[in-house]
Amino acid sequence: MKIVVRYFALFRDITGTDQDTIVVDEGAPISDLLVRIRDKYPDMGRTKRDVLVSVNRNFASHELQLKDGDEVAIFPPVSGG
Amino acid sequence: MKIVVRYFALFRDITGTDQDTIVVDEGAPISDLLVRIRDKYPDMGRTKRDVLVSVNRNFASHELQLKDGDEVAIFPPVSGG
Amino acid sequence: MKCSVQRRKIDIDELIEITRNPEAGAIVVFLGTVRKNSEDKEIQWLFYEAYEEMVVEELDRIVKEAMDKFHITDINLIHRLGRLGIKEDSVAICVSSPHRAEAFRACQFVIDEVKTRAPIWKMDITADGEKAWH
Amino acid sequence: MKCSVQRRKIDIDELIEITRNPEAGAIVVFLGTVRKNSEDKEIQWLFYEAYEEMVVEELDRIVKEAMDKFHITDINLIHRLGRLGIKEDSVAICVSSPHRAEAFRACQFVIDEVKTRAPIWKMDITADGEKAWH
Repeated sequence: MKIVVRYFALFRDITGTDQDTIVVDEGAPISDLLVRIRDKYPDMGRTKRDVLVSVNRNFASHELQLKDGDEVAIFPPVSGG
Repeated sequence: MKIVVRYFALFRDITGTDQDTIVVDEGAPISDLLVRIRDKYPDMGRTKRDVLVSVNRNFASHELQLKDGDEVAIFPPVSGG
Repeated sequence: MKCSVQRRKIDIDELIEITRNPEAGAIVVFLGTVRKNSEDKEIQWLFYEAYEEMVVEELDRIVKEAMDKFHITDINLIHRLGRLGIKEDSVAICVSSPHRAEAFRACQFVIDEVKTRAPIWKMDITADGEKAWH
Repeated sequence: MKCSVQRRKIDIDELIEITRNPEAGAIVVFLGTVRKNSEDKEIQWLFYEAYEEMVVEELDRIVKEAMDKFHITDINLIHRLGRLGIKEDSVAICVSSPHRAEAFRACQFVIDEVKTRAPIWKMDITADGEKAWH
Protein backbone atom coordinates (compact mmCIF):
# COMPACT_ATOMS: atom_id res chain seq x y z
CA MET A 1 0.00 0.00 0.00
CA LYS A 2 1.19 3.52 -0.79
CA ILE A 3 1.48 6.01 2.06
CA VAL A 4 1.88 9.71 1.35
CA VAL A 5 4.33 11.08 3.90
CA ARG A 6 4.92 14.75 4.69
CA TYR A 7 8.16 16.08 6.19
CA PHE A 8 8.53 19.21 8.28
CA ALA A 9 11.28 21.57 9.45
CA LEU A 10 14.67 19.85 9.88
CA PHE A 11 13.36 16.62 8.37
CA ARG A 12 12.25 18.43 5.25
CA ASP A 13 15.77 19.84 4.97
CA ILE A 14 17.30 16.37 5.52
CA THR A 15 15.08 14.59 2.98
CA GLY A 16 15.10 17.54 0.60
CA THR A 17 11.36 17.17 0.02
CA ASP A 18 8.17 18.17 1.80
CA GLN A 19 6.23 15.12 0.66
CA ASP A 20 6.70 11.74 -1.01
CA THR A 21 5.13 8.30 -1.33
CA ILE A 22 6.45 5.26 0.55
CA VAL A 23 5.28 1.71 -0.08
CA VAL A 24 4.64 -0.55 2.95
CA ASP A 25 2.69 -3.78 3.54
CA GLU A 26 -1.04 -3.50 4.29
CA GLY A 27 -1.42 -2.96 8.07
CA ALA A 28 2.31 -2.41 8.64
CA PRO A 29 3.25 -0.51 11.82
CA ILE A 30 4.74 2.96 11.63
CA SER A 31 8.13 1.51 12.65
CA ASP A 32 8.19 -0.31 9.27
CA LEU A 33 7.50 2.94 7.49
CA LEU A 34 10.37 4.58 9.38
CA VAL A 35 12.73 1.78 8.25
CA ARG A 36 11.78 2.46 4.62
CA ILE A 37 12.28 6.18 5.10
CA ARG A 38 15.77 5.61 6.58
CA ASP A 39 16.60 3.32 3.64
CA LYS A 40 15.52 5.99 1.20
CA TYR A 41 17.17 8.88 3.07
CA PRO A 42 20.29 7.62 4.89
CA ASP A 43 20.69 11.00 6.65
CA MET A 44 17.37 10.32 8.40
CA GLY A 45 19.07 7.31 9.97
CA ARG A 46 21.90 9.51 11.24
CA THR A 47 19.87 12.30 12.85
CA LYS A 48 19.99 12.30 16.64
CA ARG A 49 16.62 14.03 16.84
CA ASP A 50 13.60 12.08 18.05
CA VAL A 51 11.23 11.26 15.22
CA LEU A 52 7.60 12.19 15.90
CA VAL A 53 4.83 10.86 13.72
CA SER A 54 1.26 12.02 13.25
CA VAL A 55 -1.46 9.99 11.57
CA ASN A 56 -4.57 11.83 10.49
CA ARG A 57 -3.41 14.89 12.45
CA ASN A 58 -2.98 13.10 15.77
CA PHE A 59 0.29 12.08 17.39
CA ALA A 60 0.80 8.35 16.85
CA SER A 61 3.01 5.75 18.51
CA HIS A 62 5.51 3.84 16.36
CA GLU A 63 3.46 0.66 16.94
CA LEU A 64 0.29 2.04 15.31
CA GLN A 65 -0.73 0.04 12.23
CA LEU A 66 -1.19 2.05 9.07
CA LYS A 67 -4.31 1.94 6.91
CA ASP A 68 -4.72 2.84 3.28
CA GLY A 69 -5.40 6.55 2.89
CA ASP A 70 -3.81 7.58 6.20
CA GLU A 71 -2.41 11.13 6.31
CA VAL A 72 1.09 10.68 7.75
CA ALA A 73 3.65 13.30 8.78
CA ILE A 74 7.18 12.94 10.14
CA PHE A 75 8.77 15.67 12.20
CA PRO A 76 11.31 16.51 14.93
CA PRO A 77 10.25 17.55 18.46
CA VAL A 78 8.19 20.72 18.27
CA SER A 79 9.61 24.12 19.26
CA GLY A 80 6.70 26.56 19.04
CA GLY A 81 5.48 28.98 21.67
CA MET B 1 0.13 67.29 70.39
CA LYS B 2 -2.28 67.67 67.48
CA ILE B 3 -2.49 64.86 64.94
CA VAL B 4 -4.19 65.40 61.60
CA VAL B 5 -6.11 62.18 60.79
CA ARG B 6 -7.52 61.25 57.39
CA TYR B 7 -10.43 58.83 56.95
CA PHE B 8 -11.12 56.71 53.86
CA ALA B 9 -13.97 54.72 52.33
CA LEU B 10 -16.39 53.29 54.92
CA PHE B 11 -14.65 55.14 57.75
CA ARG B 12 -15.11 58.46 55.97
CA ASP B 13 -18.82 57.62 55.69
CA ILE B 14 -18.97 56.65 59.40
CA THR B 15 -17.17 59.75 60.68
CA GLY B 16 -18.78 61.99 58.09
CA THR B 17 -15.45 63.68 57.39
CA ASP B 18 -12.33 62.97 55.35
CA GLN B 19 -9.99 64.65 57.79
CA ASP B 20 -9.85 66.12 61.29
CA THR B 21 -7.47 66.94 64.14
CA ILE B 22 -7.19 64.77 67.26
CA VAL B 23 -5.21 65.72 70.36
CA VAL B 24 -3.05 63.04 72.03
CA ASP B 25 -0.12 63.11 74.45
CA GLU B 26 3.40 63.54 73.06
CA GLY B 27 4.68 60.05 72.04
CA ALA B 28 1.30 58.36 72.59
CA PRO B 29 0.79 55.06 70.76
CA ILE B 30 -1.69 54.74 67.91
CA SER B 31 -4.00 52.76 70.21
CA ASP B 32 -4.50 55.96 72.26
CA LEU B 33 -5.39 57.86 69.11
CA LEU B 34 -7.95 55.16 68.24
CA VAL B 35 -9.56 55.52 71.69
CA ARG B 36 -9.96 59.26 71.11
CA ILE B 37 -11.43 58.64 67.66
CA ARG B 38 -13.97 56.15 69.09
CA ASP B 39 -14.88 58.69 71.79
CA LYS B 40 -15.47 61.36 69.17
CA TYR B 41 -17.30 59.05 66.72
CA PRO B 42 -19.20 56.35 68.68
CA ASP B 43 -20.06 54.54 65.40
CA MET B 44 -16.32 53.91 64.92
CA GLY B 45 -16.50 51.91 68.17
CA ARG B 46 -19.35 49.80 66.80
CA THR B 47 -17.89 48.88 63.39
CA LYS B 48 -16.86 45.24 63.10
CA ARG B 49 -14.30 46.09 60.43
CA ASP B 50 -10.64 45.88 61.29
CA VAL B 51 -9.07 49.31 61.61
CA LEU B 52 -5.88 49.77 59.61
CA VAL B 53 -3.60 52.70 60.24
CA SER B 54 -0.86 54.25 58.15
CA VAL B 55 1.74 56.67 59.42
CA ASN B 56 3.69 58.65 56.86
CA ARG B 57 2.27 56.42 54.10
CA ASN B 58 3.40 53.14 55.64
CA PHE B 59 1.23 50.60 57.43
CA ALA B 60 1.76 50.97 61.17
CA SER B 61 1.04 48.72 64.13
CA HIS B 62 -1.26 50.02 66.87
CA GLU B 63 1.74 50.10 69.23
CA LEU B 64 3.72 52.63 67.16
CA GLN B 65 4.35 55.88 69.04
CA LEU B 66 3.21 59.02 67.29
CA LYS B 67 5.43 62.04 66.68
CA ASP B 68 4.48 65.60 66.01
CA GLY B 69 3.82 66.16 62.30
CA ASP B 70 3.03 62.52 61.49
CA GLU B 71 0.70 61.98 58.53
CA VAL B 72 -1.91 59.53 59.86
CA ALA B 73 -4.74 57.76 58.02
CA ILE B 74 -7.41 55.39 59.29
CA PHE B 75 -9.10 52.93 56.96
CA PRO B 76 -10.84 49.54 56.67
CA PRO B 77 -9.16 46.51 55.04
CA VAL B 78 -8.34 47.32 51.43
CA SER B 79 -10.37 45.94 48.52
CA GLY B 80 -8.57 47.03 45.37
CA GLY B 81 -7.43 44.91 42.48
CA MET C 1 9.25 49.83 36.48
CA LYS C 2 6.33 52.20 36.89
CA CYS C 3 3.17 52.17 38.99
CA SER C 4 0.34 54.63 38.65
CA VAL C 5 -3.35 55.22 39.29
CA GLN C 6 -5.65 56.91 36.80
CA ARG C 7 -9.30 57.69 36.16
CA ARG C 8 -9.26 57.13 32.38
CA LYS C 9 -9.42 53.67 30.80
CA ILE C 10 -6.24 51.61 30.83
CA ASP C 11 -4.43 51.29 27.49
CA ILE C 12 -3.19 47.68 27.62
CA ASP C 13 -1.19 47.90 24.39
CA GLU C 14 0.75 50.87 25.70
CA LEU C 15 1.43 49.06 28.99
CA ILE C 16 2.73 46.01 27.11
CA GLU C 17 4.89 48.15 24.82
CA ILE C 18 6.74 49.80 27.71
CA THR C 19 7.27 46.37 29.35
CA ARG C 20 8.58 44.62 26.22
CA ASN C 21 12.29 43.83 26.41
CA PRO C 22 14.80 42.19 24.02
CA GLU C 23 16.04 40.03 26.95
CA ALA C 24 12.51 38.74 27.64
CA GLY C 25 11.00 35.62 26.15
CA ALA C 26 7.74 35.93 28.07
CA ILE C 27 5.24 38.61 29.01
CA VAL C 28 2.42 37.88 31.45
CA VAL C 29 -0.43 40.37 31.86
CA PHE C 30 -3.04 40.31 34.61
CA LEU C 31 -6.26 42.30 34.25
CA GLY C 32 -8.79 42.65 37.03
CA THR C 33 -12.22 43.02 35.38
CA VAL C 34 -15.57 44.07 36.84
CA ARG C 35 -17.95 41.11 37.24
CA LYS C 36 -21.68 41.40 36.75
CA ASN C 37 -22.36 39.48 39.94
CA SER C 38 -20.81 39.70 43.38
CA GLU C 39 -22.09 37.65 46.32
CA ASP C 40 -25.43 37.01 44.53
CA LYS C 41 -26.02 40.69 43.89
CA GLU C 42 -26.23 42.14 40.40
CA ILE C 43 -23.69 44.92 40.05
CA GLN C 44 -24.52 48.07 38.08
CA TRP C 45 -21.15 49.73 38.51
CA LEU C 46 -18.20 49.96 40.89
CA PHE C 47 -16.49 52.94 42.41
CA TYR C 48 -12.79 52.77 43.35
CA GLU C 49 -11.28 55.17 45.84
CA ALA C 50 -7.64 55.35 46.93
CA TYR C 51 -5.48 57.06 49.49
CA GLU C 52 -3.77 58.68 46.56
CA GLU C 53 -0.68 60.05 48.32
CA MET C 54 0.13 56.59 49.71
CA VAL C 55 -1.08 54.20 47.00
CA VAL C 56 1.67 54.75 44.43
CA GLU C 57 4.34 54.45 47.13
CA GLU C 58 2.85 51.13 48.30
CA LEU C 59 2.50 49.83 44.72
CA ASP C 60 6.15 50.77 44.11
CA ARG C 61 7.17 48.80 47.22
CA ILE C 62 5.23 45.74 46.01
CA VAL C 63 6.79 45.89 42.54
CA LYS C 64 10.27 46.36 43.98
CA GLU C 65 9.77 43.29 46.18
CA ALA C 66 8.76 41.29 43.09
CA MET C 67 11.82 42.51 41.16
CA ASP C 68 14.04 41.40 44.07
CA LYS C 69 12.26 38.06 44.52
CA PHE C 70 11.97 36.88 40.90
CA HIS C 71 14.27 36.79 37.88
CA ILE C 72 12.35 39.22 35.69
CA THR C 73 13.21 42.13 33.40
CA ASP C 74 10.38 44.60 34.10
CA ILE C 75 6.99 45.19 35.74
CA ASN C 76 4.51 47.98 35.06
CA LEU C 77 1.21 48.47 36.83
CA ILE C 78 -1.82 50.74 36.46
CA HIS C 79 -4.82 50.81 38.82
CA ARG C 80 -7.97 52.63 37.86
CA LEU C 81 -9.95 54.86 40.19
CA GLY C 82 -13.46 56.28 39.99
CA ARG C 83 -16.50 54.74 38.36
CA LEU C 84 -16.17 51.48 36.37
CA GLY C 85 -18.80 49.53 34.43
CA ILE C 86 -19.10 45.76 33.96
CA LYS C 87 -16.19 44.17 32.03
CA GLU C 88 -13.93 47.21 32.48
CA ASP C 89 -10.35 46.76 33.71
CA SER C 90 -9.75 47.87 37.29
CA VAL C 91 -6.07 46.94 37.35
CA ALA C 92 -3.44 45.90 34.80
CA ILE C 93 -0.11 44.33 35.71
CA CYS C 94 2.45 43.52 33.03
CA VAL C 95 5.60 41.46 33.71
CA SER C 96 8.39 40.58 31.28
CA SER C 97 10.93 37.88 32.00
CA PRO C 98 13.53 35.73 30.24
CA HIS C 99 11.51 32.63 31.18
CA ARG C 100 7.78 32.16 31.52
CA ALA C 101 7.51 30.39 34.89
CA GLU C 102 9.04 33.39 36.67
CA ALA C 103 6.79 35.82 34.80
CA PHE C 104 3.67 33.93 35.94
CA ARG C 105 4.90 33.72 39.53
CA ALA C 106 5.88 37.39 39.71
CA CYS C 107 2.59 38.57 38.18
CA GLN C 108 0.56 36.47 40.62
CA PHE C 109 2.68 37.72 43.54
CA VAL C 110 2.03 41.36 42.56
CA ILE C 111 -1.74 41.01 42.24
CA ASP C 112 -1.94 39.03 45.51
CA GLU C 113 -0.04 41.80 47.31
CA VAL C 114 -2.08 44.56 45.65
CA LYS C 115 -5.27 42.89 46.92
CA THR C 116 -4.02 42.88 50.52
CA ARG C 117 -1.85 46.01 50.71
CA ALA C 118 -2.74 48.72 48.21
CA PRO C 119 -4.84 51.40 49.98
CA ILE C 120 -7.73 51.20 47.52
CA TRP C 121 -11.40 50.57 48.35
CA LYS C 122 -14.25 49.44 46.22
CA MET C 123 -17.90 50.43 46.57
CA ASP C 124 -20.40 48.46 44.59
CA ILE C 125 -23.67 49.87 43.37
CA THR C 126 -26.22 47.16 42.65
CA ALA C 127 -28.95 47.17 40.02
CA ASP C 128 -31.34 48.24 42.83
CA GLY C 129 -29.15 51.28 43.53
CA GLU C 130 -27.86 49.86 46.83
CA LYS C 131 -24.34 50.98 47.76
CA ALA C 132 -21.84 49.01 49.83
CA TRP C 133 -18.17 49.48 50.61
CA HIS C 134 -15.93 46.45 50.39
CA MET D 1 -12.89 29.57 22.37
CA LYS D 2 -10.85 30.05 19.25
CA CYS D 3 -7.36 29.02 18.16
CA SER D 4 -5.64 30.22 15.02
CA VAL D 5 -2.30 30.74 13.31
CA GLN D 6 -1.47 33.80 11.26
CA ARG D 7 1.42 35.53 9.50
CA ARG D 8 0.41 39.10 10.38
CA LYS D 9 1.17 40.68 13.77
CA ILE D 10 -1.06 39.67 16.66
CA ASP D 11 -3.57 42.31 17.81
CA ILE D 12 -3.55 41.82 21.60
CA ASP D 13 -6.37 44.28 22.26
CA GLU D 14 -8.67 42.41 19.90
CA LEU D 15 -7.77 39.09 21.52
CA ILE D 16 -8.55 40.51 24.98
CA GLU D 17 -11.84 42.00 23.79
CA ILE D 18 -13.18 38.67 22.49
CA THR D 19 -12.11 36.98 25.77
CA ARG D 20 -13.70 39.55 28.11
CA ASN D 21 -16.76 38.24 29.91
CA PRO D 22 -19.23 39.75 32.42
CA GLU D 23 -18.84 36.60 34.58
CA ALA D 24 -15.04 37.02 34.70
CA GLY D 25 -13.15 38.91 37.37
CA ALA D 26 -9.74 38.10 35.95
CA ILE D 27 -8.00 37.95 32.58
CA VAL D 28 -4.51 36.50 32.23
CA VAL D 29 -2.57 36.98 29.00
CA PHE D 30 0.62 35.17 28.05
CA LEU D 31 2.82 36.48 25.24
CA GLY D 32 5.82 34.62 23.91
CA THR D 33 8.31 37.21 22.69
CA VAL D 34 11.45 36.84 20.57
CA ARG D 35 14.61 37.20 22.66
CA LYS D 36 17.77 38.81 21.35
CA ASN D 37 19.90 35.99 22.69
CA SER D 38 19.43 32.26 22.61
CA GLU D 39 22.08 29.86 23.93
CA ASP D 40 24.77 32.57 23.71
CA LYS D 41 24.00 33.35 20.07
CA GLU D 42 22.74 36.73 18.97
CA ILE D 43 19.46 36.28 17.10
CA GLN D 44 18.67 38.39 14.04
CA TRP D 45 15.24 36.95 13.40
CA LEU D 46 13.19 33.77 13.84
CA PHE D 47 11.20 31.79 11.34
CA TYR D 48 8.17 29.76 12.51
CA GLU D 49 6.79 26.93 10.43
CA ALA D 50 3.76 24.76 11.25
CA TYR D 51 2.02 21.66 10.02
CA GLU D 52 -0.87 23.94 9.24
CA GLU D 53 -3.59 21.31 8.69
CA MET D 54 -2.84 19.74 12.09
CA VAL D 55 -1.80 22.68 14.24
CA VAL D 56 -5.21 24.30 14.77
CA GLU D 57 -6.76 20.91 15.60
CA GLU D 58 -4.04 20.27 18.20
CA LEU D 59 -4.37 23.78 19.66
CA ASP D 60 -8.14 23.25 19.90
CA ARG D 61 -7.55 19.99 21.78
CA ILE D 62 -5.21 21.75 24.25
CA VAL D 63 -7.68 24.57 24.88
CA LYS D 64 -10.57 22.13 25.31
CA GLU D 65 -8.54 20.20 27.89
CA ALA D 66 -7.91 23.45 29.78
CA MET D 67 -11.63 24.35 29.69
CA ASP D 68 -12.45 20.91 31.15
CA LYS D 69 -9.68 21.04 33.74
CA PHE D 70 -10.09 24.58 35.12
CA HIS D 71 -13.03 26.75 36.15
CA ILE D 72 -12.68 29.42 33.47
CA THR D 73 -15.02 31.33 31.17
CA ASP D 74 -13.01 31.50 27.92
CA ILE D 75 -9.64 30.98 26.22
CA ASN D 76 -8.44 32.37 22.90
CA LEU D 77 -5.08 31.71 21.31
CA ILE D 78 -3.15 32.97 18.29
CA HIS D 79 0.24 31.65 17.13
CA ARG D 80 2.26 33.52 14.56
CA LEU D 81 4.04 31.90 11.64
CA GLY D 82 6.72 33.15 9.28
CA ARG D 83 9.45 35.64 10.01
CA LEU D 84 9.58 37.45 13.38
CA GLY D 85 12.00 40.11 14.65
CA ILE D 86 13.30 40.67 18.19
CA LYS D 87 10.57 41.61 20.74
CA GLU D 88 7.73 40.49 18.45
CA ASP D 89 4.98 38.21 19.84
CA SER D 90 5.14 34.62 18.62
CA VAL D 91 2.11 33.44 20.58
CA ALA D 92 -0.68 35.07 22.57
CA ILE D 93 -2.96 33.19 24.96
CA CYS D 94 -5.81 34.96 26.73
CA VAL D 95 -7.83 33.35 29.55
CA SER D 96 -10.80 34.81 31.41
CA SER D 97 -12.08 33.36 34.67
CA PRO D 98 -14.30 34.26 37.63
CA HIS D 99 -11.23 33.98 39.91
CA ARG D 100 -7.62 34.80 39.22
CA ALA D 101 -5.83 31.69 40.52
CA GLU D 102 -7.62 29.51 37.96
CA ALA D 103 -6.86 31.98 35.15
CA PHE D 104 -3.13 31.84 35.95
CA ARG D 105 -3.14 28.05 36.18
CA ALA D 106 -5.08 27.56 32.95
CA CYS D 107 -2.91 30.01 31.01
CA GLN D 108 0.28 28.32 32.20
CA PHE D 109 -1.17 24.89 31.36
CA VAL D 110 -1.98 26.01 27.80
CA ILE D 111 1.46 27.48 27.06
CA ASP D 112 3.19 24.43 28.59
CA GLU D 113 1.14 22.12 26.33
CA VAL D 114 1.69 24.32 23.27
CA LYS D 115 5.45 24.09 23.81
CA THR D 116 5.37 20.28 23.84
CA ARG D 117 2.50 19.41 21.47
CA ALA D 118 1.73 22.07 18.86
CA PRO D 119 3.35 21.03 15.54
CA ILE D 120 5.30 24.24 15.10
CA TRP D 121 9.06 24.57 14.57
CA LYS D 122 11.37 27.49 15.00
CA MET D 123 14.45 28.27 12.96
CA ASP D 124 16.75 30.94 14.27
CA ILE D 125 18.92 33.10 12.10
CA THR D 126 21.84 34.58 13.99
CA ALA D 127 23.54 37.92 13.42
CA ASP D 128 26.18 35.96 11.43
CA GLY D 129 23.47 34.62 9.11
CA GLU D 130 23.71 31.10 10.54
CA LYS D 131 20.45 29.13 10.42
CA ALA D 132 19.42 26.40 12.84
CA TRP D 133 16.17 24.52 13.40
CA HIS D 134 15.02 24.02 16.97
